[in-house]
Amino acid sequence: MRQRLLTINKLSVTFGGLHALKDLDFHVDEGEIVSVIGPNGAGKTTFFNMISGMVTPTSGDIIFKGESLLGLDPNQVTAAGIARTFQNVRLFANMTILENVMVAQHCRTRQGIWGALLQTRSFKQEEREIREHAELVLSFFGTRLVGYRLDQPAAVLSYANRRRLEIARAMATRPTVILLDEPVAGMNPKESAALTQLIGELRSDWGFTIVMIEHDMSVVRDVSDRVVVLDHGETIAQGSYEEVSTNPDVIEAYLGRPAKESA
Amino acid sequence: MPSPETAENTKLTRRLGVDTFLFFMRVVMSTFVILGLLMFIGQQIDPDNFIASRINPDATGLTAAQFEGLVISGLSQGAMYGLIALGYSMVYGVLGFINFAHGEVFMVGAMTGMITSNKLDESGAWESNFALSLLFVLVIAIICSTLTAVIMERVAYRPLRGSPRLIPLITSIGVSFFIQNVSVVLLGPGAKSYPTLPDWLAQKHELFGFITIEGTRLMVLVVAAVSMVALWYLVERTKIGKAMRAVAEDKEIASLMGINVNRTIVTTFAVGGAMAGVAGILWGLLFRSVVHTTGFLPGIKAFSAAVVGGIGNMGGAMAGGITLGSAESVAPLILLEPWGINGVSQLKDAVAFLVLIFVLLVKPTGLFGERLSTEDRA
Amino acid sequence: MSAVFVEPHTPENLPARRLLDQDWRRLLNYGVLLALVLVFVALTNMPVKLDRRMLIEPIFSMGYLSVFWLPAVFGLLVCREPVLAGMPSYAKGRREVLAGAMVGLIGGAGLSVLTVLLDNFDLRDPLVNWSPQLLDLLSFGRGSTFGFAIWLPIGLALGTLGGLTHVLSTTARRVLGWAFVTVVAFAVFETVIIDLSEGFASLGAERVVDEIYFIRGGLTMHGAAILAVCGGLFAAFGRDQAQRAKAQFQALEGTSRTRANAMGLLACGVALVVLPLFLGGITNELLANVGLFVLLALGLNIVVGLAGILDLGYVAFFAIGGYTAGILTTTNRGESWPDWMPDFYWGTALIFVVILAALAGLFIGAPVIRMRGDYLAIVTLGFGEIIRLLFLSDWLGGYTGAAQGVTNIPGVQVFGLATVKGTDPRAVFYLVLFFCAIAIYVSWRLERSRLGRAWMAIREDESVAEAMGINTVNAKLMAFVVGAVLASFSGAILAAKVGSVFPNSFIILVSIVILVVVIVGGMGNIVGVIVGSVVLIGILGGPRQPGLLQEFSEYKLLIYGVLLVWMMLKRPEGLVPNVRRTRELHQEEYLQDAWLRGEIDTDADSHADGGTDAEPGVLPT
Amino acid sequence: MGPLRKLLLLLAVLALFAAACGDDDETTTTTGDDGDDMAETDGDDMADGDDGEMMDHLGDGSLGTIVVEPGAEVQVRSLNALTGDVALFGLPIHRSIEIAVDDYGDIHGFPVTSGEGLDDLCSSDGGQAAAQTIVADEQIVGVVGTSCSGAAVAAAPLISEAGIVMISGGNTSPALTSDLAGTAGENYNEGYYRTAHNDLYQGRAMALFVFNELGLTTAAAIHDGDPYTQGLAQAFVDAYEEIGGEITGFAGIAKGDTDMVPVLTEVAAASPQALFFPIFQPEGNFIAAQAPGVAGLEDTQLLAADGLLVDGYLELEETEGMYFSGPDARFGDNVNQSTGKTADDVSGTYESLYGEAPTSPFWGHGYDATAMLLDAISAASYVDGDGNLVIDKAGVREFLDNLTGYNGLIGLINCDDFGDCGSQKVTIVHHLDSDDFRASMENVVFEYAPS
Repeated sequence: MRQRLLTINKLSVTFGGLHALKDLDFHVDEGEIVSVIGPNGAGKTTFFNMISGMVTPTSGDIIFKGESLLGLDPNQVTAAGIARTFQNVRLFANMTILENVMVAQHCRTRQGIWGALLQTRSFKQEEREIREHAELVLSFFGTRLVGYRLDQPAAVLSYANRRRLEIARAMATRPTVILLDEPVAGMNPKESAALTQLIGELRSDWGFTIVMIEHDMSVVRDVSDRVVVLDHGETIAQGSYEEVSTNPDVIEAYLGRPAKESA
Repeated sequence: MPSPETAENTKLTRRLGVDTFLFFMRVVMSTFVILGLLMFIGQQIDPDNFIASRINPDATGLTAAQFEGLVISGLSQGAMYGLIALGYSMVYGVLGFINFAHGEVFMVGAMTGMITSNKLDESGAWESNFALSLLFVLVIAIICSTLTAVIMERVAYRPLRGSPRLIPLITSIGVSFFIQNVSVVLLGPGAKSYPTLPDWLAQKHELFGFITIEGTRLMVLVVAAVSMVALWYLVERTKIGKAMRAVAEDKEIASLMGINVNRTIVTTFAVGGAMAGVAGILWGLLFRSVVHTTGFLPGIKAFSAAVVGGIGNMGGAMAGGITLGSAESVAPLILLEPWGINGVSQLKDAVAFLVLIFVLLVKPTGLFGERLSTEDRA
Repeated sequence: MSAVFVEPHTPENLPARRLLDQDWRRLLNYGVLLALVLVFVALTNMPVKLDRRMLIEPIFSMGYLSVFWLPAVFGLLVCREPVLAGMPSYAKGRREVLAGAMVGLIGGAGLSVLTVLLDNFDLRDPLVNWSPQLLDLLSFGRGSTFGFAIWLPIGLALGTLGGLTHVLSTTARRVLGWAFVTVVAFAVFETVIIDLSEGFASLGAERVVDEIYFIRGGLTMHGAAILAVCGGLFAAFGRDQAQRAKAQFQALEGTSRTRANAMGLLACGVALVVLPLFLGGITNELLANVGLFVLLALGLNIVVGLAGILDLGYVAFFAIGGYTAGILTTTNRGESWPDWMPDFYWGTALIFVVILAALAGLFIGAPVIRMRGDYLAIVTLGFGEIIRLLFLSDWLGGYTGAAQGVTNIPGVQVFGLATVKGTDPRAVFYLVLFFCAIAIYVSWRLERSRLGRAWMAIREDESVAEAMGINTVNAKLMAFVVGAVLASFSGAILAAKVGSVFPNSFIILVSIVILVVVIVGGMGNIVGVIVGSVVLIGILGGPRQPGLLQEFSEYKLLIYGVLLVWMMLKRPEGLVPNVRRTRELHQEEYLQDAWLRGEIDTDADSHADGGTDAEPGVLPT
Repeated sequence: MGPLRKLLLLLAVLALFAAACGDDDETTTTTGDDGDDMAETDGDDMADGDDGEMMDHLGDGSLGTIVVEPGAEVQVRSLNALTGDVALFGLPIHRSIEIAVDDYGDIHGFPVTSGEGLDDLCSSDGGQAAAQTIVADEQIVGVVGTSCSGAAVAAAPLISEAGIVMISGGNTSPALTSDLAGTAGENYNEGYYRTAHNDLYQGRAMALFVFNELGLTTAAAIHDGDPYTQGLAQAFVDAYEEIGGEITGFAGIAKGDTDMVPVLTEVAAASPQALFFPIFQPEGNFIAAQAPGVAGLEDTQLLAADGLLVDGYLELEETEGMYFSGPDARFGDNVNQSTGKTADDVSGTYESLYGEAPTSPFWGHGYDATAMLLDAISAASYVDGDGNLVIDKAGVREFLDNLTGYNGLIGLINCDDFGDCGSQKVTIVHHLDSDDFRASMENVVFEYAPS
């Protein structure tokens, strides 16, 4: 029996009267890969924003490792071990690729002004570690993001590589749980297949637990242990991919709606 | 990968030191205000009560007449802040940046008013036919300040649309500098005064039996109210107003809806400029003196007023102006002096800024709430 | 305006256009604009004011220069077209010359009209400079009709000159440009050069100077000629070598590059340490003032340039530094201070200065840190004003001396050996130099540290930075504190240098001038900031410090304003751009250039470099 | 910014050049340039001047001499606030200096020039920097300025150290000279003189007038945070309390304030009989205009000082009935003994040259200061054998130290031991008619001339 990592009870949020999420219950176990799917405006991204502390819920609770995350700033949530990526890629476009990943380790490092000014041994040591870890993380994506690319601004990267870099940035925060917001959006089948593979390894080799919003059903089918379907801010079904995909409510929810959300 | 810190051994702290500090600040400021107020009331009841005799020995309460004078001057000052603030507020609402140079637009209005009125005075028209010449002066001033605002937008701000947020702000600081110093090098650094006003304007009048108020201050209040209403009508009831609000909400969509965004923005600047022009003339009539720096501090305070009232919000701007104006004229005497602070009037500007800070600490969106497009709220 | 990164080496592969194939509209616009600018300059009284200042005795004064340079520049600009990398462009020819001439003519007409108006109308009531002297100057003392007649040909000639520069070969253009600039520079910087020459008397520098300069004011004719030749020669030959050296330096890689850098730094350091010995009072004073602003600007650069917080109340920390140092060290202190309070040494006082500044940074920073960018600007500005008003107020007068300020500040005792104070600018300069070195080191180290990266991330996208685990509040507060401390150093030195502190040295204007310095120099770039201070404070002068061009003191702020707007519109990255900022400000151009260099990785590219088997991750093996 | 780049490069080249050829003969040059060294060397060639035929002149050469070669000009400088909000105070002084130099003509056949006007920026750091540029030029004999006391505090030590003199037409702070009781102020320096009167005179004059002549026993004062106005207001308050009056309020405004009702209400609380506000325009206008409207000040007597004794202010109706303290403003027919010009001539020239009336009454002080300086120079200089004009720095000071009974535009000038030369007479005028304010300027109701 795997240990319960993240539990969400009766979570609701309303923006000016309209319910973005209504009494949402949700949980993730250690080492699980859970996919959250649902038609446009089902509140998936709001759901992520709430977990990562960018939006504060109107009611309900978020328990992470037995501690409530309510009232924490996003950076504290990240420090607690929940990293995320963004649906519309948001890199530090003018910082180099290496810097993008180095800066993400901020909450895991401690050196302050004095270390930097006096160039203490511990400071140099830490800088080295940060760099090594960054390169390690980047090399996870093969040769795409390393080598001569390290010192290029993130702006020059292709769309697919930006998504990869975002994932790398999330990994670099040394999280327990990674929230992936449409990781393969805008990738061609080949690339998404490759990425699906990598998502699998994020769990197997790196031991991350993963919650993922995705529209690409093949990806969802391939990696997820469990699928949760949201519609109008409510869970309408959950279970294995097969169960969910045959669930009438889900089909109803998707019926006549475009299966792909425009990023 | 060896690492000192991992998710496991990270301590979670709910409250940052900063928040505690800010909470503390709010409490201190509020208590300071409340106590000051109480002590002031105490002074009014008995100038040498036991507290006053300790804290502020030379305490002498204010007479009703003095208090009334303070309030009226505060209101009229505030009304002018409000008029200028409207310009800031509109531009901020539409473009999402502080047009720092708006204060100078106001100064241009006052300057041109000064020049025209003096010319009229030489020709004798000022005395023989005051009303007409005042109208003339007003028109000239409005035209000039409107032009200034529009040219400003065209030359300095339009090319910068869509550039990083701070860029246009910094540019506007430069523009403000430029206009100020153009006035210095062309018109000289000295203070220039308006011609004397006819008595019915200069003298005090009895109103409803119990208020005595100078004609000029009364005029300021009336004009402010009128132009406020006019503006409200323009923005809420006319097509161009609709366009403005649409552009303020979302430029792309607005342009998709067939609204000429550029023209709308220009109009916004123009209207703001006109308001500033009116304020400039009122200023000239009220204080009868104008310098190249006339625009700077009032401009900044007017922006503060816009923020205090909730930026992008017309009513808020005027209300904020009134609040700030009355605060800076009344607060020093009724809040600071009871604390035994001497020479409080020197701290007038400080008070104005403290009001701004206090409001932003307590209600970050201003007293009456912001009205901004989504990307500006971010 | 594109291609900021790759030199546009474009083949002039299109023939020159026909003579009358002009863009008449643009031509007219430029002409009218020129006319307006000329009239404006004339009415600012610049020509009259600067006429006293001879550049070349007896023919050419700075007053005329202030008018003459405009038509030439406009004549040059009117045919300037953006050269796009790789795009074909027209060859330049008679057409451009004609255009320049026309523009110049229209511009000249503006002044002709002005002279006539000056003669016949009296607008002196609003326009204070509507004076007979101006008329006299514009008509070369020969009456308005002559003035009217003469300005048309002058404008024409100058405009043509501007247009001609298009036709000249690059070398010729460069040679002439350099000859001109050299002459003007030597004429303008007369004071400092004479000052220098005394330092190098032993090398006969004084003899040289006596040769090229008139007794006082302006170059001699032959002096000008000599300089022009030197400048031209340098441009023709020396400059190529310089550039070749530069190219070589840039070609260097890795360690050798860093070694070269180190050498360069060392050379500069030595130069800075040795130079003051040879400089006279004026130059040292000037450099000391520049140094003070370098300190301030470096501090603000951390706040604005790195962390992206627009702090308009920065002068507050300058004031706090100055007053703390002043009050602690002065020998006649405000009466409200307890008698047992000792007169500190400056060094000891500095400790308190730093502590107080840091606290002030926290105190001012905390409330504003979460505010939106422009609210923050206005509120910090408010704080700056509040601090000044408190120092000025009679309420605290017993402590701060109110309007009378703090006087009789002894200066800096160096181990009881000597006392550094204003009467010895050289010593002050060394003091400033020392602290500048510290400031440079600090900004350099912090930029390349965990904190520096956090600041950059915040500047890029605050909410993402926060989501990536950066405690933005603390990081920004840190920026505030570091900036505050650097500014307070500057204040403390000012107190010791001037020997007195007055509230009116700490007006809002100072904050804004520092901002201009940072921006003109190049935000987020140490070298840029230093260059900015040297150029602006050294040449134009600061709000309370005269610069080299004392004649310009009345126009200083005007020029600052123009400069600020112009930089923002034309070159927001500053004189010495910081690569990163530039990318931010010209992103698409940057990408375009990267694309030209084939560095953009398209998805195809991403397949190429990471071919399937090259990736352990993709195929299970 | 192309040119800027080039200028930069040029500077850089210069710097490197200096560094490069600096190292080899460092030792020989280090004692190259310093005011004092030059002074000594000059002292020597003055000695050989002695061998040649030598006219009698003041000075023992102890501070060295300045040699002006034939064809060159005698250099003096004007150092006043030319920009900023006090420009309207400094500009008149600066301009009157230029007029005075033109009027004065040659010294022993040598023309005089005041060069480019230097700007003290009305601040200590500005004054210091300007002073540096002055002392760096060994040809400069004397300075007329500064207009702001704050600037003088920092400038005077430098000037004094260089052995030359500075005569201010605008400083009034007692700290710069003495407390008039024989003890030097903390910022007094040798070689500092001023034609402007000491604040203490004026403060006392006004106090006496209000208390004795007008018989008002309660008074309030308002200043605008400028060192000058604050100092003067303070002087008035001290003197007034000393002679037994009661001060009911001492308030300040901020420069740029327009709405004076709050500050007026502040002082009105105890409804004083007299209100003294020695400030400048435009703030002065607002107080005069708004005071009558404030409850408690309806019948308070308004008093101001020389800062407001200007046409632009007197022509305002609301200023009628006010009293103004200041230097004896009956300049009109006063003649400057050195140039022979009357005040009217000078102000006439002024207006024709600069297109506006002087914005402060200190133009007279600037004019006299210049004339005195030039007199001192001619008294302390002689033409030596080879036709050079030799000026003895010590002589210049000697002349000014012993200057008595000098007729200037501002009246009779005597210098005391601490450089206070300001015509010892402070007058108070009563302003009656804004249409004929010239008359008001002459309408003296009280004179204060100690000793």
